[in-house]
Amino acid sequence: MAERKKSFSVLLNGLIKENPTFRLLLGMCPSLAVTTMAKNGLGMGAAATFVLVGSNLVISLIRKIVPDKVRIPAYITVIATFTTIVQLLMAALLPEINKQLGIFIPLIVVNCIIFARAEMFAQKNGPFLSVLDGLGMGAGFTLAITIIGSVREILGAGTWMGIPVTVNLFEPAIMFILPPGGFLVMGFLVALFNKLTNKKDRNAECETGCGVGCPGCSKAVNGGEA
Amino acid sequence: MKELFAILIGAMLVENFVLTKFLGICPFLGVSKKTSTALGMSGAVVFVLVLSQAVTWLANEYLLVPNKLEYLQTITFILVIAALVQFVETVLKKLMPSLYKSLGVYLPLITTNCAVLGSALIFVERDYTFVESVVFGFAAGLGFTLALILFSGVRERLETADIPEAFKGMPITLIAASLVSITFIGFAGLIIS
Amino acid sequence: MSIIIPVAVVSGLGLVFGLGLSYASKVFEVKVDERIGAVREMLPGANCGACGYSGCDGLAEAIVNEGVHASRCPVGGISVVNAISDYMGVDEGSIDVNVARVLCQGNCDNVKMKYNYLGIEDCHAANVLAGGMDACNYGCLGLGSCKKVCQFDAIVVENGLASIIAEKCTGCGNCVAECPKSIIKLIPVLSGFTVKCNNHDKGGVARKNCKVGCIGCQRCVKVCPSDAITMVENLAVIDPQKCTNCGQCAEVCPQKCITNTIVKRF
Amino acid sequence: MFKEIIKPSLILFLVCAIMTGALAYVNSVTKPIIDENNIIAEQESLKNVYNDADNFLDAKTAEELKSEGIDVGDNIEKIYTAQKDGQSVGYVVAVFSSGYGGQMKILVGIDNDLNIEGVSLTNHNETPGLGANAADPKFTDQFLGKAPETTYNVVKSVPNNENEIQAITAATVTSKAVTKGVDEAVALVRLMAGGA
Repeated sequence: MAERKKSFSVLLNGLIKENPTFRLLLGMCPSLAVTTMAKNGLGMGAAATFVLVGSNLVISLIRKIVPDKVRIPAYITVIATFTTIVQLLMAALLPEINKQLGIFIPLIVVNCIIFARAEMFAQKNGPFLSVLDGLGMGAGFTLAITIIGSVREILGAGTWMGIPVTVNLFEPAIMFILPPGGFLVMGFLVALFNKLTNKKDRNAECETGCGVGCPGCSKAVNGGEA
Repeated sequence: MKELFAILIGAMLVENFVLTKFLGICPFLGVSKKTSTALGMSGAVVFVLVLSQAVTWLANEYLLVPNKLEYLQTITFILVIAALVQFVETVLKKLMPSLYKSLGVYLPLITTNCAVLGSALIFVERDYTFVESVVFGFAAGLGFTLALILFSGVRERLETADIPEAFKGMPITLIAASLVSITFIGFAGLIIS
Repeated sequence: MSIIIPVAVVSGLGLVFGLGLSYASKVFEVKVDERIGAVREMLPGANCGACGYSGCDGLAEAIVNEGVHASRCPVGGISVVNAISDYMGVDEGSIDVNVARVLCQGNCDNVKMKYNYLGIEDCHAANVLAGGMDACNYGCLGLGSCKKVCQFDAIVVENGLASIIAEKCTGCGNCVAECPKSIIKLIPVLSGFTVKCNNHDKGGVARKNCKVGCIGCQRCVKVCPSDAITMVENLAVIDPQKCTNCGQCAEVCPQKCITNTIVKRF
Repeated sequence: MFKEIIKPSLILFLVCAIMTGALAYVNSVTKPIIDENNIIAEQESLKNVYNDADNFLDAKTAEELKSEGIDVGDNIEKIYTAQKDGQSVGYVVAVFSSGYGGQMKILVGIDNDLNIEGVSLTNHNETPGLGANAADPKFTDQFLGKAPETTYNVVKSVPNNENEIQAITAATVTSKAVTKGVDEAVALVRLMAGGA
């Protein structure tokens, strides 16, 4: 029973407690750039989840045999392979989403979430748990960027998933589609997220301090010196 | 020569990597708490960006394009960048320990920095020549530095500001970033022909 | 065949980089004593700088290279100190684990106000304006500067007065340095009785400004069996080494500003 | 010596080999589909600028044209010959132009006697909501019909003659860029149709 409970908590952990976008503030580049439309957020989230699950699985399998000297290049190659596979599948099966997501599909490779989860989780746990963690984190990421996408689309273009929602209620503010709008919406959503979850674990430092540079993690922030 | 200047100004201001193209946000938000750390980080980023542009351009020109392996771009570039960063880190740690102390801590962060791979993919898309892509990398690095230092100044002033409870920490930083990025929108209309 | 070439290209690159990296890490090997890594693992890793070194890496290096005693790290507590001392083959020795305490009871009800302060919520800012809004110039302003630097959430500010939760406090001393009024002192955890006041004004002035301030009546000095209390410019100060926690001074103090804060820590 | 240097490199070599093997396999499977998609997409985009042509010969790039002695403007990317049941009835020109948000690509369908069948912006990054409006028919249909001898000129007010194009409010830079692209395409086709 404990085993199942633990794996269940690992899965849920990615959604709320350690939501990668709102709590650990990982993967900021894609979540700000691609979320001009909710549909993009969904597409990007699905692609990232596929890469996350795949790379977590493979990395947790090979973690024992890869010596520390070539650890980073080896893991990055695994992640890059899955990203390119997604890129090819996207180009073959869903050409129109691929056109919108453009440059951001290859950038999944350097999406901080994937590398951070590889370092923090897959490096230390078995394949089964890593896959669950990948799923949880992927779902959390997709949920977060779809929310951001919807907010920006409704405010900025008056539509949601392409269906006109508020286009005649008020003149859509194009600013929300532009970069500053992205930062603004993200800021308010993170604040809302902090308000909802209790204050206690808000400054939950990323406990492993792997120095991946996630903004939420104070170890990377003060760059090592006191 | 005029063409290079256009790229330099373009990448630094018009298409500023962080504030308009959304590349390299993770370290941008993570390390801009203090101006000293911001300086260290941007120095490392400019250094790696220029080196990685040169190496990735060579890899692309002589390895990928002749054998028609465009789809391998992502994996080759990121492999090159990761190896380059780790190589630079080991060399720096041995030869210049003092520089390593101030700069080296950020080197592992750069492998996962979207700006480095982003700029490599951009020079492929616009098929720049060798010199152009290195200048582009350098300009992107300068743009990153500009944004980072500008923003770390803002953040230091945020420390003493009176912020509502839920907004403390990252939310207020994001809102400040949105205001700074509005200023860079002003450069958008600049056409350097 | 269209699979051989790409595999050859990328794995060729991989091999070249693998060789390059491992060769580089061998040639440019910086002789790092692996004990530093082990000690670093044992340290709590909060990088709070209480030990005076630049974070735990700095302390680990000092412990291994300069033979600094592990007790320099107050945050870890006894378990860390013992573990590292055993590892380094050094005797644990006695450690005086300190806990920070705010030597003031001047919350909004006890102390009068010179003016109404609505500025930035920071003691340094208030302190600039004529030493802060409290009538007593030595007292705690309660604007939470110490709270901001405390990494362990051990400081709570209520009703204009900061108070330290002894169980959480690790004695790292960040708050001591931060407080503009310097009324937070590091006191050995085992000494229960402290004079919770920092006021050096004459008795009459002190009484006017604050209901619970020390008025320098010296009753505690006369009654203390082990004369651990000395008068420093109208302020009673208890010397923790001599104090035997008998508690007579607390009973006799008219202002009730000597309190007993014995904490069961270890 | 082995443990330090050979083992890590061998493992990295192996990881790269296996991963790229999988990648190459996936690529070989998806390559035909992707090429097919590209061709369909291309035909579609050509179709909607020249809808009464039924097929398009594959494109001649600017270099090929130069080698044939035709002096091509440096913004021209390539030119397709449009055919209707067998004979060539016109051309579709792909031309670059630099607008507000940087470089954009325009497709212009022109028949042999120089009236414009259609104009469309294929990829651009103009500001959404402003410059991006240049892509919808309301603006591009103004080019339909006979191309002028001289070039178009862009006016802010309501155009009063054939050669004037009404600029989109608050996006004159984009409107001018599109017009410049169309002018260059017309010039090339005038050369080709005149000469050929």
